[in-house]
Amino acid sequence: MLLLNIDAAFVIEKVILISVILMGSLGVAMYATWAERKVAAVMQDRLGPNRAGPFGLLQPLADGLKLFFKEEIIPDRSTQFIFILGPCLAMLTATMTSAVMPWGPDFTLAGRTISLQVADINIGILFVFGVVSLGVYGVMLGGWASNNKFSLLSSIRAASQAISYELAMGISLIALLMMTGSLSLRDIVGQQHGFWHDGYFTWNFFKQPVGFIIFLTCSFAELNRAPFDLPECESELNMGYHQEYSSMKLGFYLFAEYINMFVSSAIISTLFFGGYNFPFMDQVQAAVPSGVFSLICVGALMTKIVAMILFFMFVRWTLPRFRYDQLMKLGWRSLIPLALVNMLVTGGVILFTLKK
Amino acid sequence: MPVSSTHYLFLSLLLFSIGIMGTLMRRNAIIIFMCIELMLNAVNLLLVAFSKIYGDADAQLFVFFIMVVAAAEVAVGLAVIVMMYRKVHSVDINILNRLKH
Amino acid sequence: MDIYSILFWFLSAMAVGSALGVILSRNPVNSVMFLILTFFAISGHYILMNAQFLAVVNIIVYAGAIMVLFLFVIMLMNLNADVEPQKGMMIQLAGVISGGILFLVILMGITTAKSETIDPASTDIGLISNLGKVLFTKYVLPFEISSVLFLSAMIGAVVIGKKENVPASDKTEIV
Amino acid sequence: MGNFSQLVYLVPLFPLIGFLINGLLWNKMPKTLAGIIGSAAILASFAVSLGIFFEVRNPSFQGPVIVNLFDFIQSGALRIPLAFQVDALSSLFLLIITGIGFLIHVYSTSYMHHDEGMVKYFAYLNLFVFSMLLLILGANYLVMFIGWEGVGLCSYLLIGFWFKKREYTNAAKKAFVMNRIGDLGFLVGMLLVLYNFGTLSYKELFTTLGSGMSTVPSSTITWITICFFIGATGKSAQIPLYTWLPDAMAGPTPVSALIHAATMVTAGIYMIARSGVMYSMAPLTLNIVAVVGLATALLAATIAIRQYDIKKVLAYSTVSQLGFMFLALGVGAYTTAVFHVMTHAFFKALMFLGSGSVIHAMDGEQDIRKMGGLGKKMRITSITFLIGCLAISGVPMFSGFFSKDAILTAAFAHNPILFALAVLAAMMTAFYMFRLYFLTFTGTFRGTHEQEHHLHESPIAMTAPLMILAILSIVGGYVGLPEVMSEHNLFNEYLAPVVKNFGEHHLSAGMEWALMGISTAASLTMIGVAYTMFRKPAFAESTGIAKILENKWYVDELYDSIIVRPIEALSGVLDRFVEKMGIDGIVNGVGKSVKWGGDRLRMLQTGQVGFYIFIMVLGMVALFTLSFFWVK
Repeated sequence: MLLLNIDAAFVIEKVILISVILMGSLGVAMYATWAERKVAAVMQDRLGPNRAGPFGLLQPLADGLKLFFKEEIIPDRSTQFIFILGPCLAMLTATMTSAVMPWGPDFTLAGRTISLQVADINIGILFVFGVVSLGVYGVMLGGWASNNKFSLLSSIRAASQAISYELAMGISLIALLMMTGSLSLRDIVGQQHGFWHDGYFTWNFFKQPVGFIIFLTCSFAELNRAPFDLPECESELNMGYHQEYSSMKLGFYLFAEYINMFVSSAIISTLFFGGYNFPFMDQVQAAVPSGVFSLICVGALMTKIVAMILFFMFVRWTLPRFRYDQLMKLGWRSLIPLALVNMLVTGGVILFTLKK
Repeated sequence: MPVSSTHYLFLSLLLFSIGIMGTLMRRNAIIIFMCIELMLNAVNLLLVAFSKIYGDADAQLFVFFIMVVAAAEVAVGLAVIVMMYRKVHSVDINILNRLKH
Repeated sequence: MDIYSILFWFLSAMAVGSALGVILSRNPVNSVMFLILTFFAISGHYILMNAQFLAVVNIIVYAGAIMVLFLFVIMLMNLNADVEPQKGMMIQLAGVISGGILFLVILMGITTAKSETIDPASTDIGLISNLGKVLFTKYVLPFEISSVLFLSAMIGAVVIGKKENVPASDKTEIV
Repeated sequence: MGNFSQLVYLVPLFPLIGFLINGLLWNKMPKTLAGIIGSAAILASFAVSLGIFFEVRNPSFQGPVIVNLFDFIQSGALRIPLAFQVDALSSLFLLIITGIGFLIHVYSTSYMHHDEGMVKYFAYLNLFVFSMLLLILGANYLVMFIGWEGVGLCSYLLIGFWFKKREYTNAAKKAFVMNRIGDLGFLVGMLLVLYNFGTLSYKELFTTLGSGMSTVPSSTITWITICFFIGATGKSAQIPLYTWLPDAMAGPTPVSALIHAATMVTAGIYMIARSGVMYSMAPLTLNIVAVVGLATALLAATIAIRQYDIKKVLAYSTVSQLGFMFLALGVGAYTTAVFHVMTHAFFKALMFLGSGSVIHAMDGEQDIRKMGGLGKKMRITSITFLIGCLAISGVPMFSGFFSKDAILTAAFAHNPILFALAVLAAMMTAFYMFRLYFLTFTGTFRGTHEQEHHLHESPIAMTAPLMILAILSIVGGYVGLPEVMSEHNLFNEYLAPVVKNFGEHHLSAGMEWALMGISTAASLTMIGVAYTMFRKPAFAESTGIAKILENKWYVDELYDSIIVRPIEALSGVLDRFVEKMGIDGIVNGVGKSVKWGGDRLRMLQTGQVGFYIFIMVLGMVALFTLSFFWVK
């Protein structure tokens, strides 16, 4: 059956995949809130949420319900449309990134090769980058539309912070891309097949340690997470850009942050830690059917993602917050030069050793 | 009716004309600036369309360079506008007529 | 009516509609939003013509950087519909008419142009590897020059934007 | 003897140094020191000139020595060096210029001592001598031209030295303009030479001409010589360009002496003598030169008869004597002309310095009607002046006799009519010179009582040059004794390697003696007439021909009415109609129309950016419309 020259089965397959990824993202985000509170509690020697369900596992649901049923307050002198658009954009951009992520290897089902990637475009990483660069709109517009000084300051901070750190992020990525020679995430993951090949680690983390550190640092800034959470630092700006938000719109912002964290972790895992690859995967692939193998791979990726998320949380509850000028100095005067040097060194190494 | 070069010509002309109208109708310097970006994009669109039709990558690189120049232009242009705003507390081009004197 | 045509008409309508939104909305922030939408539509056209690289660069550069700057500036100045200056009816009409005349005149010119059908089949000229090869061989000098242009623009923006020694009472510092 | 001719560049160098020192330090230099520096510079030049003279005089001296300093112009094949030529002619002129120049300098130290511009004066004087030396020494016409122009400039500076008086500056301007007219002739002649012969060097040019190899037609040579002659009439004050010289009396008297005796006016003679080879090939030009010279001699002599200004009389006598020299040149007696230049330099310098002494004593008074009887108070001046008068009048045994007689003889040989007219001029010379002498130095004093009281003999610095010059005026002629008196004419022999007289006619000895007798008798007669007429002078209002003479034949007025007035009228018309209405109208009109248009166009510059964009869009529409609908 063809609809407008498109294979209907293809459409169905993608729709299912998108739904699963979306639900997965939301679920992970929900439980990331729980995890965060738990981690914070552990690190502060507290118990954390423990009333709703065992270990407080139902706490996110309870929070969600509470947010849904809260009264919606839209400030009188705000720009209403944009006020609503803000959290929507935040949510949209947060979820869009996952479209190009390869969640697992292809597997065959009923004679069809099914890809665990929504779209394999050959500029995958640029797409991610583009969407990330749009992420700032949610914060900016929301903050501005609130017609509140603190919100406005917060959104301007967020915007300049995002733009500043995007540069270093992009440059560090260029070094990585020089190694891989492809922008397609699928290719990048494919190159990191297994863990050990031809006498060296296959994962990019070992090839680009400096790039990884820069990318990680920039991710913190892009996510507005501690120690770079200046746009929402309570001591200076009350609640930051979502000061005027309430109910589910506030929920969207909070959710978007956790989804972003999830996606960032996924990207870092994919780019630097081999994605769904894991050691001895060839042997495993030989042993199990392709569907099971794909699930195992997805599991490996999820493990890495969870580890990254936990790392984000540890950092948040460990390090103090930067001052704004320190943040800018770090971005412009340390990270960008460092990334440039890294890029030059990488280029030199490629030119003089690897390509001979 | 298959999509042809005429369609893209028409579309980009329309976008270009809208940009022109915008520059003529508005007094806000920033909006005018945005309309100029719109016109640039209309031209870019046409270049890409012809690149597709004639299978030539040069046009796409031209678009790339236009984007570079536009970015540089915006950086300087906005800096100028911000400075003007600091001086006269307005971005109304009707007030910015000091060129006359 | 194939999918290509449908997408073409949809994106065109989106582009024109949001372009009109840019020039008609009273609120500068709305204008910015509409312009971003226009850029998305244009990027959609690029993807339609398989110019993937340009599509995403368009998003990154225009939507991700340039428009953020615009928004940033507008927020800094706290412009909104209330303070938006309006031209008189007659001038607006004159603008529309002259723009329209330009449109018609050029339209007259292009109606005689030879119409080339666009082949929906994908080509690979817009792919990044292809463009990269051309860019770093044939256009390597313009590329380097444009980087110098960027640098000078950056320095220029910094110099222009540097604060002069204004009286303390006159300072409008927001960040 | 040292090899002085190689040091010839020192000769003009010393005056140049003197000029630079005095000229650059004009406001710091004490007057006395300036005089010493100026005089010493010339004295040094004179010493070197003497060395050169004796070297050249030595029979072992071979041909002209050319000293190349550097290339002045180098353009393609054309190469004109700044070179000096040392030969008999130039070494002789060197002696005259530096010798008499030195005496005049010494004289000036005393004469100008009360003038506040004395340092400047000496600077100019040195520059004058420097230019003249350059003119003389140049090995090609270009260097000569540089000196030629330099002399013109210096004469302007010195004639207008007392520039606070308007008529003096006018006189300076007149001298300058007249000289410029002549210079144009010289310049054209020079360019003709360059065009036809491809060189300006004397040596190359005269070698080419002398070998008879040149293909240049004789008419061209005639034109060249005429052009050069026009230059000479300007510099040497011949008809029609002589009127500047009497006016040049405006300058300090030693300057007049320098101009009239040693420098400047002799330049034209020198130039024609130098180009003698070329003139010999152009008989037509020689005839013109002779006629012009004779006419000048007669005209100036008639004017001098009725002048009352002591310096004017001397000035016209100079013009007249120059006419004699040109007559000599015209009849081809080049060496005779140079001989007369030399003797004339002695006695004319003597008389000018003498008149300066008189003016000094009379406290600036120059009118001989207010003098008289000065001989008793100023013995040295009186005697020396008398010697000068005798010399110029051609009284035997004085230098002027020999040179003038040589000219008359040559003229007679050429054409007896020339001789007759020349004798007439010589008679008038004797008459007006003794008129001057008697009116000034004999009889009773006619001036004011104050002046009479003030009368005194001049200081030694002024009288010493007078005495030296007086001696020279007497003995100077014996170097060129005519062949009837001596076996060798030393002077002609000395100059023979450079200048050869053209078309010499050998007269019989008896004829020569007869001619001498005629001219001597004529001169003595006129002295007698002058004595009877001016022993007891009476100054009545002139009438008839006397009035015309007193007014110098109204030549200045004639020039004024046939040249100056029409030009002034024409330029008036041009000024009023072409300049004011035409050119100014166009220029101002352009400005006004631009301003008017700008006023209208300024309306477009509203300063409204939006409006600019609007206009731009309309322009685009127009352009597109044009390209679509008309340009197919």
